[in-house]
Amino acid sequence: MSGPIHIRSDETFTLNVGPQHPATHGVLRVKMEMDGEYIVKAETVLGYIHRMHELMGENRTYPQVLPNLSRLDYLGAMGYTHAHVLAIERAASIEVPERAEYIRVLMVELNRISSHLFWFGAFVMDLGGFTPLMYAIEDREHILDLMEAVTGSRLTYCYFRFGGLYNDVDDDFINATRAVIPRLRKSLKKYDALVTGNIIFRKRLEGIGPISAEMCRKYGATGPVARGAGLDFDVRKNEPYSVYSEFDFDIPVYHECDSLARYNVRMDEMEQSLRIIEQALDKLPEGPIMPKKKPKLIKPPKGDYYQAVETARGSFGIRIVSDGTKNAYRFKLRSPTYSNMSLFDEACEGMMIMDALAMMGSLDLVIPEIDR
Amino acid sequence: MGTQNVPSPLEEIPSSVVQFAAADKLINIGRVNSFWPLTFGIACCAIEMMATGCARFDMSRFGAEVFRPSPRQADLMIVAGTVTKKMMPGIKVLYDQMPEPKWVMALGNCAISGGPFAFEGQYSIVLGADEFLPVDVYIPGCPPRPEALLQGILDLENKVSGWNRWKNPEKA
Amino acid sequence: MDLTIFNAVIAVVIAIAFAAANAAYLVLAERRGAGRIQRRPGPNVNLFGLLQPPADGIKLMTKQLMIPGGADKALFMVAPVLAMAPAIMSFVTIPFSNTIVAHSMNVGVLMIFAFASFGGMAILLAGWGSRNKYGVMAAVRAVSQNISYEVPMLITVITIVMMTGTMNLHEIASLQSGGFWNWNIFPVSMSDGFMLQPLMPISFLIFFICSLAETNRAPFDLGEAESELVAGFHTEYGSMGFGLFFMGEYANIVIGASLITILFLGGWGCPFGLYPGVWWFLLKIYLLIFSFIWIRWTFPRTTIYGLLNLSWKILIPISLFNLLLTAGLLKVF
Amino acid sequence: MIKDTIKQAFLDLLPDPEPIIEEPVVEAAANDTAEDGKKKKAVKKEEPPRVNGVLECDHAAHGYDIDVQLEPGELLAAVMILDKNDFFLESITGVDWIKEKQLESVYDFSRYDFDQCRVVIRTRTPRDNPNIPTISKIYPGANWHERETHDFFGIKFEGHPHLIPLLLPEDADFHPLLKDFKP
Repeated sequence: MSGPIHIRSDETFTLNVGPQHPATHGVLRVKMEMDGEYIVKAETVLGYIHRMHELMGENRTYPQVLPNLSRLDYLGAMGYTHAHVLAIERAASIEVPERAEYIRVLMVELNRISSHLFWFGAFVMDLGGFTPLMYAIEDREHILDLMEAVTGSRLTYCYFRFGGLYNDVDDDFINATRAVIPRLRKSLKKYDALVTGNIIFRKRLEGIGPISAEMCRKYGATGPVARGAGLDFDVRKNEPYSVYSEFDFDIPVYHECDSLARYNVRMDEMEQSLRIIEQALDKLPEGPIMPKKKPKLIKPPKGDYYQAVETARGSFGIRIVSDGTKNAYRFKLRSPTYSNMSLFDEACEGMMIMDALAMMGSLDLVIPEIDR
Repeated sequence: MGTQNVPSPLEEIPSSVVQFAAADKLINIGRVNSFWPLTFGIACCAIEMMATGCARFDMSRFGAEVFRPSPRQADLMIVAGTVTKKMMPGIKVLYDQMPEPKWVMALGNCAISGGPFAFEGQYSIVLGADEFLPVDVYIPGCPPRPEALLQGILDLENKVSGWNRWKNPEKA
Repeated sequence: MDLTIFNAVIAVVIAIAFAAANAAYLVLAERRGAGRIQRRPGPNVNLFGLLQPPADGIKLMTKQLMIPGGADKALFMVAPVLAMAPAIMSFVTIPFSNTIVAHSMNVGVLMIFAFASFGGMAILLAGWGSRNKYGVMAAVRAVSQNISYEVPMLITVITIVMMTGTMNLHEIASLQSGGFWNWNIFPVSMSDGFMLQPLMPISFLIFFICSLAETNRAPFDLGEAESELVAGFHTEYGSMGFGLFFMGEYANIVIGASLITILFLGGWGCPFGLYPGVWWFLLKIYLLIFSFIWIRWTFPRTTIYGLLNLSWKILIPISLFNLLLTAGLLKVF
Repeated sequence: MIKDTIKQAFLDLLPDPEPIIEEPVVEAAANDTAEDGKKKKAVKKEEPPRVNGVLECDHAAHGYDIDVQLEPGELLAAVMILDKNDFFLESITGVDWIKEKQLESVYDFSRYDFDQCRVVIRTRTPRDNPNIPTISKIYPGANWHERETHDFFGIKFEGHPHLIPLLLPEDADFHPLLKDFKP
């Protein structure tokens, strides 16, 4: 059900959504020109959490920058650090032991689930349902427990090293992960029954916030936003990195282009991530987690390197322009939500404010990642 | 936790014939049992703040789970994340909009001192929330664990009212 | 004569006390209930959380009173009172049991609806008076919502009035005494002779939905839609002004639950006709309030057009049809 | 293969087509170990800046397939080719080559389908008067990326509809990623 026909009046007023607003999940500001409940024009104002990671990347050595990547997107931090280590390994030609690669995939997928779980709760909270957040965070805590036991932190992991990992996983972790998988499967079914089937929920999302495939292309939207528009784009499949080519998983694609499609994509993705985790646990090879030969000082040769990974929010890219020293000459972060958010201004024109905010929730924003 | 022993303003009131000490104590204990924080997350620490409000850690046990989106109804501002120069005036306005009595918590290293982002060449951030806000409790961590936030709330309760929920096991 | 005035004063005082205590502890019930639903304990440290409402009250009362610059001072001040007062006034005519009723009025139903319409007014004044864009938007929403839901609510009440032939709440409740088969919600009603009322459950459902909407409870809490309009009409209210809105909301919930109980669920009557009394009444209203809380923490919020569509396109036609059929059935039997 | 199509299209576009450098200089360095890189660094410093032309790169070593450098004037035509071939815009950024007194603007393009081909377009402009035509008419998503690049490097995108600071404060008059920036 889309909104009723909107007859424009001449009188508009400006509404500032943010920087402090419950719907923006952080410090994002959208200057909306409103005609009653309708948005005539929206302009996003960024930069309220701009911390200049890119300059830090140039001023510090490559290992020193590693923790920054997890502050970039605190929900799916593992995926972002993964991009950085992959980029450096590509630039400095460091071999990674197979066991380390498998554990990396395992961790990234666990983190993807925890990120999507948090998004799920926050999204339903945007729509006014508060309880699913609690359920989702409780399930998320179980994943965080697993990861904390290995990595040592709950949110901002700095677990990957150039060439390998900081810490090996033990049998306790593997057994605990195997125990958590059925629990999460059960929870996902419960969410389906509790939220996805809810008539109010569906009415609020079906047909709301259409983002077509062409619009995705023009704005460079990736991740679940693109997959909700019928594009089967996933860097893990399109441009396999690490050991993703070894795993059997599907890309969930929905062709409805609306907020519900984006919701469904993420819910299905959690199931696929569970599949990857199961396979990674089965296939986990024995061996070292750090390479035998590794340069003491990371100094990639002169050149320009790009590495894209699929994070929970879409295609994240790191461009490193190296001049052969221990600092990067240019350290560019291509964040997925930056592109995803840039289409919001156009997409929300003519929508009612509550639908626009529902759409904003379906984009899965993490503001520090947009502002960097 | 980094509480400072700043004398509360109530102690500076000159004594009079009528003593309100008992009433003050009661009022303060009432206040500390219902800290309503402002729904105001800036960065990573906000996620831990939400985790603290949610099922496992549950801030509501201490009556502090009523996150109010409007500063008019909030008592406690938890500065959870890096304060940028662009955001600073906004935070100042939010603080000014909160009615007295109000308290500020600096959650996480960024809000304490700029944390990892205070580097050479940084032009964008404010080095800690205490540059422009009177911070009552500092909670270190990057991000702090939910238990740390709970302890911070208990410390703030103690600071405001001098009342302890539990006996300090270390002192006994 | 004097005695009547004295009685009235006592009644009002008791009503205020009852409303305030209810409001305070319903907030606690809501928080504990929400906690239970969300797998967490909720406020439980001070005497099982029983000291939580006094603590909140003390805090709210001792907070600084702020009037935002540019606000309409008079409207800003009067709105919270207007939110609370009608709710308390409504208690005067509600019969808690056969004997406990402050003032049994012939037009009790009408009076409650008259007072209830003040609620929308208070929200409008609050939103308008605080000179806040979110507030104004919320106020407009809340008023359109109140207007839309009063219509089906009143139409549904007419079916009851037609059946019972009275607008006196006390009489309506008395007519349902005996057992649950005499209740108005029950399709086969036998209090004064056999009556087939197959449509009463529908009336009950419509009335229940409308009372949710009238009290601005989720999933119809568009007036204070937290994720869109910050805090809605009370964005600019702090301290006790906000407290009054809060209490008014819960007092309204109690009124709504009482009204449902009296109109449909047999008032103070026991379901099996044994020991009728005030305890049954309280039990019923608290069960209803619990269901309100349950619904609030289960459902997401509707949209404003979804809400208005529900009223004008679904509830009003159904309730009109319902009214027509009920009138026909009354004529036949 | 889309890669060959695009490469041919770019070669046709450039006015004086350079021969494709099959084994680029940077590539050779990539295979060396770090110690060797150190020795070669002294030699490389005197290297002239890259000339315009199409470069086919090893995806495994660099992360992209085609690397084109062209004049700002040819940018729009090149982007139009990519638009026609269903590429999406990944990002736009800049690099400050202070020694050569040039600012480089780097455009990343990629594709949604499985015919994977990442294209990088670079264009250089003098540092004292950096002007590059905007591509936000072709890719509206470039709007934000160009604003960001303007914030950080001061590159002016001619014809951009709304070139005001995006990430920096509204009144910012500094460009932090320039190598001579002092806060």
